[in-house]
Amino acid sequence: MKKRILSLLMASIMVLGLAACGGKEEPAPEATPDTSQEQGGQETEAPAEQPAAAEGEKILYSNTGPVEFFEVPWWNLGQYVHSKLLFETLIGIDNDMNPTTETGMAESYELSEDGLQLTITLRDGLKWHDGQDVTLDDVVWSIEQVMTPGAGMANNTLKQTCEGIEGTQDYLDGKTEQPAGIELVDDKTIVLKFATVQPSVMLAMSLFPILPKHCLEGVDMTQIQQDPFWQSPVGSGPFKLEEVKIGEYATFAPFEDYWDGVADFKILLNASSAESDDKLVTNVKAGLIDYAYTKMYSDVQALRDVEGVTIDTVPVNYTRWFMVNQYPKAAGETNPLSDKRVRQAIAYAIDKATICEQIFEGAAMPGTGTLTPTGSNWKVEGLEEYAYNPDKAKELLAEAGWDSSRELKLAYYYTDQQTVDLMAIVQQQLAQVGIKVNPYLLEGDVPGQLNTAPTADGLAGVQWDLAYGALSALSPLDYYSRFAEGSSGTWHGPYDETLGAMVNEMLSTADVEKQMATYAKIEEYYADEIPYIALYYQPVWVVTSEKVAGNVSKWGNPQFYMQWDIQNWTLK
Amino acid sequence: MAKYIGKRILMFIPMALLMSFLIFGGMELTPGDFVSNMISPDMAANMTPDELNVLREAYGLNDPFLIRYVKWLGQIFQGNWGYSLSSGVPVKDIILQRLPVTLELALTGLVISAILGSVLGIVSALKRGSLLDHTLTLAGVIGMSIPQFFFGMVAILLFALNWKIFPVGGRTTPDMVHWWEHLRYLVLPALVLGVTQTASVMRYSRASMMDSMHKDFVKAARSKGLPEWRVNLVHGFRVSMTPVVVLLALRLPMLVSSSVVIENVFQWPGIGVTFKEAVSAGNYPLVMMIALIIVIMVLIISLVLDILTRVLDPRVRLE
Amino acid sequence: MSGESVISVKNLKTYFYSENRCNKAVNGVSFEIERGRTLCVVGESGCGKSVTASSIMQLLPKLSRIEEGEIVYHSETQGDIVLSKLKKNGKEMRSLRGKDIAMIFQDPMTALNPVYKVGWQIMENILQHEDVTKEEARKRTLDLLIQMGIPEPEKRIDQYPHEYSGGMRQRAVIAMAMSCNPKVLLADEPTTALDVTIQAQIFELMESLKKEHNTAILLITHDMGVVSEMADDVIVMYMGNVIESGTAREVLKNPVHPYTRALLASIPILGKGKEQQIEPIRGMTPNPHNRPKGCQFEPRCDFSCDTCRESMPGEEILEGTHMVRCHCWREVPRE
Amino acid sequence: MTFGEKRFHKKLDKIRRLEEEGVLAKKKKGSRALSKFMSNKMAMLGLVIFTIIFLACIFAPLLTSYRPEVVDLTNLMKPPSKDHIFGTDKVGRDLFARVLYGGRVSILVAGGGALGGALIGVLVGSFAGYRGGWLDKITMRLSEVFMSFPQLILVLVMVTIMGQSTRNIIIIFVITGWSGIYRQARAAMLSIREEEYVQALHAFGLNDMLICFKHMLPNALSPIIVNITINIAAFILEEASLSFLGLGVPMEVATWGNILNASQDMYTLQNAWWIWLPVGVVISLFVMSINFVGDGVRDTTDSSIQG
Repeated sequence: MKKRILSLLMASIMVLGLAACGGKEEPAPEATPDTSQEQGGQETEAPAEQPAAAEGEKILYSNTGPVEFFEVPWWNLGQYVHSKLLFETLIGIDNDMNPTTETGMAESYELSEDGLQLTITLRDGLKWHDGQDVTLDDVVWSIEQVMTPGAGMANNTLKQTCEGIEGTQDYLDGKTEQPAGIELVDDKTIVLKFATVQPSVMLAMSLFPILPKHCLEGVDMTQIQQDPFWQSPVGSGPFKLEEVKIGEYATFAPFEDYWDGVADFKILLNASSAESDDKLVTNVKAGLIDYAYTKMYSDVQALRDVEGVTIDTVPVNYTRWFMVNQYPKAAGETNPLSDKRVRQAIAYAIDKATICEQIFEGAAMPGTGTLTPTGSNWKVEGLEEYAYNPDKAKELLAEAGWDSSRELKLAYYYTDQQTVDLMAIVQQQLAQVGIKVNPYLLEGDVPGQLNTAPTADGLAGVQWDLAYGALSALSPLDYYSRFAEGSSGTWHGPYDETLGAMVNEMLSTADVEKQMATYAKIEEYYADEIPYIALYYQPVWVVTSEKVAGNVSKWGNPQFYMQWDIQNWTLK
Repeated sequence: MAKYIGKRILMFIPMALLMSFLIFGGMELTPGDFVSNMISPDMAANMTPDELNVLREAYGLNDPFLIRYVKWLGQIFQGNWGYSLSSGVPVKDIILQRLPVTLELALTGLVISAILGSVLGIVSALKRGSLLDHTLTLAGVIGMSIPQFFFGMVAILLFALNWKIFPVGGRTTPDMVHWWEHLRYLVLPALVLGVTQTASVMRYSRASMMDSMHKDFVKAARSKGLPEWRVNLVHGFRVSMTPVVVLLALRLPMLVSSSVVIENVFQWPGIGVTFKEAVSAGNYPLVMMIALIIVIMVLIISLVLDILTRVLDPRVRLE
Repeated sequence: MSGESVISVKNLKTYFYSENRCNKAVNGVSFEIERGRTLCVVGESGCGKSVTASSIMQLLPKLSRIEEGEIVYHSETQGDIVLSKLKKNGKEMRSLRGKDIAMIFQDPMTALNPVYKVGWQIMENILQHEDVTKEEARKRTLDLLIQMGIPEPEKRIDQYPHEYSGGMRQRAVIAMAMSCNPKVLLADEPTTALDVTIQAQIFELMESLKKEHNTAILLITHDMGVVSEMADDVIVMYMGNVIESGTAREVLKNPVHPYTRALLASIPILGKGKEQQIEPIRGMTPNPHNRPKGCQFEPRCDFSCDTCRESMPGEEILEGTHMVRCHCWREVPRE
Repeated sequence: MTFGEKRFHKKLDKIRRLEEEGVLAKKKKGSRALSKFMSNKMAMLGLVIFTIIFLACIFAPLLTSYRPEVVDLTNLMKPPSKDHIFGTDKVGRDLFARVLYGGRVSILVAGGGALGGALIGVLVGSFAGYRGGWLDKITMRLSEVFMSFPQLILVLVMVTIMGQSTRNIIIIFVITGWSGIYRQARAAMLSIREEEYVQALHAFGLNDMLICFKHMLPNALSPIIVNITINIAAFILEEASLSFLGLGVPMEVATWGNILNASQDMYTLQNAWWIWLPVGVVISLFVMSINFVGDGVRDTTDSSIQG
């Protein structure tokens, strides 16, 4: 019998040892992980597990490689690394999201005083990777594709701007060969005339990658993503596709005819989704990633102390918020959430500062009254911050006659662990001020459940009371454009005349100064009314290894095209 | 024997059909569809429902369930396995590219668990009651009790990150010239998959080995003066092999299931991961074909193993 | 006991240790097996007759061992070999098994390996002990099958055990045993599983082999009819001891020990009609783990006295080789 | 004489000496199966561990004053200390409470699934096995369909159909788990049907249902119990893998799978061992104990394997 117990001990020690020493080997740090902690011995020398590059040939590793296809770059304007390598935008864009002529196809551009006419002159010598010349035909063809209705794979701002060109409707009805508003002055210059003022015309045109007409001509826009072209696309960017194994990796070679310098290294992208790459940490530690960006703060925690890895925080227009459904659920009943005091109480009841402090260790900025992220020059300072103040919340609720037995349904659709933890925190903090909230995961047709329009007799189309979501805005205008008259975005509350009027006024001019002035007025009104409650503004983090560090001092928003001129990087 | 195989293969068809209908019905009942999954909710925040409908129309998601099923079935018989809704790549290409990768992992796991399991089973059966026997049995039970993905992640942590013996994941890198270079990537996932299966094969082969050791013909063999290894292996094990092979046939579907988890942990570009993505994305042509292929693959391999048991055991052969 | 002895067993004690208990299966047994003669070992099941045979061949299960006593094999070529001292599965012991000493088992259904051809299993024995070519071995196997009276040997040699009938399968087992002309054949109840007509053929076959090859046969049975027909010498065993032994005529004609007499009395004799009196032996064999102190048969013996309860009777020679182990055999009334 | 042989002989000498002193004779004998199970130390150990964990989960409120879902932002990721025995997770919840309350859900899901599956499996299996005919053929084909289909993939499709909730997971486990026990029950029934005493019951004119369930089933019980234990163990592990794939019980409900899943990233694995090690050990111990109990039950009935 003694033997059986002996063997029990031996076997379990063997297996548990295997499982435990993984954790034990790194000395467990004190509670708050931000104190420096001494890293396990093996990792000190450079990550040895570098797949052997051919002798002498330098390779830059990154992620967002194609999982099933190369995504049409008109949808997420530059979110994938390969979009930024393969394609080039009509007008260049710098790291502050302003148009520039240092990059992009346009040698020069000029917007008329009234913002209705845009003249663009292309650089000469622009070539496609397959050797063909880039011509204005490609530009016109690309604009025409984005205009077509049902072009599912086109970003909304880009689509609205192109649809704003004169004669669009006639062209779509087949009356004209080409929209009247597009005029070819000579083989290098094009003039775009707009029927109505497009507020973010410059932003749209500087995030508008041009596609090769000769490869994609005649494709049905609704099925464009299914075209074989997207298995190995041809572009005019600084790198061209060398070899691709869909779902595993894709390698890019420098494009020798590129007008702005030729790189002396190749690039390898591991296949991963652009939204969240759960293998990022493992691959960085194994030396399989030299450049990548992440929105997950857990990745940052894991990588902060890895030898030779630098992490840069990049403020972006990304706001996580609670959408509030103000429509009544049953006939004859008014929805308490339509009373702004209840919304304000909710804002006061959530301890946004501690959440950002504890969960994100100060990397996320607590939400204020308005949607614009702190740090953006469009944000108006000094407005109501809605800092954590449970007593004020209780006061407001009492004033509004809030019935504490009522249970609010809080919908969320992110499935990462951080979201679930956040829901638990919010549920508990709201409970402390007497608001019962039941968070549940949205499944199946999520867009449908989030944005159903109210029924004819004014009842709520959506089931939830609060919905945790986010808006990654191209430009700050996008935050408030949804409140404009008849805009397709507002379904969660009745149209607000004062707010709607201000927004329309802002959108009616392309002059940035005028837009910012109206924007400030909107912010003031919004801070009091808070139809949607801003929870926190989340930056994006760029992770770079020793090989790449120092090439770029200031990063643009990596989710869009930016001025990183990767072809001129020098790898260590 | 040929008649028997013929009968079994004929039996596949109704089962495969029943299976495909079950899954097609299942996909149909899933709330939401491909289009709603394709567009991320953040993006859809400012899209009108009718824009979504235009897309649904384009993908043919609006025609009734039965018509889509018949249309899909019709395509299959013409050899056109349909196109993945998301990437437009023919489903046949995706499967032909990804299935061998999963088979490579699953079959290596099967071989490891079969060989390791039977050898350890024989050793612990012969040394019944010894310290080795108890340790092996316990290690077997412990091996069966640890969740696979947990085992896999610890394996990555130890062998790939801390001791740098094996790569962290993935299967091929561009600088691979010969086919065998990627085997280094196969070791860890196959080992993790194999070890968890080995435990049950070992327990089963130990029981069936002990059972055959009690039989008279083993005593008769020993009475012929044969050396101990010949008595145990040629006579003892040879007879106990048949039930072990039957067990392997039964455990095969389990192996495919666990390879879905292992592929997820080790970034192994197999059909399991693709299937999971396709199911949650509602990409029904891809889901249908992968499910069908997996079922047919499992049926074929269990038929092969079934025939193997007949070859192994003459008593059954005449039936 | 006129022939020349092949195997002599002296005071053999074999104990079993399964389930952490010690069971004295064979508790001091001595006898001789002689060339050309059949020694019958008879007794109820559990008296240790099979254990004795296994001890000779060293085929005992793992949790058992030969405690005391000696088994000596008088080989014509290598002189006397003490079998009980040899390493259980050692090279020397294995060279004797199947070549000099062969064994056949009770149930023909399980004695042959179901997954190999019968011919192959017989050839395995030949190839193990003699370096002959495969064809040689196959030819000898064919001769053996013919010698055993198995019809169509060409077809039969390549068939599997489940394609043989019970009787034929036992013939195949005997063929396997006799394949190397063993000096001694240990047969552990070879015919119990067969029906009577087949039994007669098997015994006739064993007789002819004995005549032809002068093989010594140790025949284990619990059927006194078989003893009267086949035996040259007899030993009667009860609870691990030999309680009476001698030539067949001495023991059968003049049984002395009450147990032997009771065994002989409990056989229905052909032709004696329905009313013949058969008295079964009262009681049951005692549990091997708690044995009675004195003579093991005492609880069931009608003539037992105090000394039987006290001490184990010693061996007494009556006349010639007729031995009995009983205190009060004299009180047993002779017919 | 090698070391092994010396030890072997020493052991036998000891037993012989004890036997001769009559010490061993005195042991009394309870019911054979029960004593066999008791003598199997591993099975007893398994039973003890199983009961400890099971009772700890049931009486969780007595063992810990913490609630599993209470968030406490002041101490996140604290290693085990005297007031937090298993430490706290990323959001400050007490892990010891989560493991206990999580155990309730996991055991409920796995146990419910296995027992539900067993119920259906035994009912259908025994009746089909006993009655035979077309009923037997259909159920056999159906079970073959379920058996030949990789379980996890079937579960994947059904979870996306029915959505993720504890009740759905149990239903799914029942639907995918019944075929194993169905075959076991059917095989047992087929062999028992040939027994003489069943023919005798026919002769007495008892109706089929009575014979099948009252008389035949008890004999087939032990292989079924063994199969149930295997299923419970398998479902606990499957619940963990499902939550790893993000399809298990919804995240906010504390279950063993969800707790383990929370430590999926390398940072936790390397630095916050107390988040995954205790729950990993508890899961393994629980599953191991069930397997041991299953072995113990199987050994008591399977006569061929002696002590």
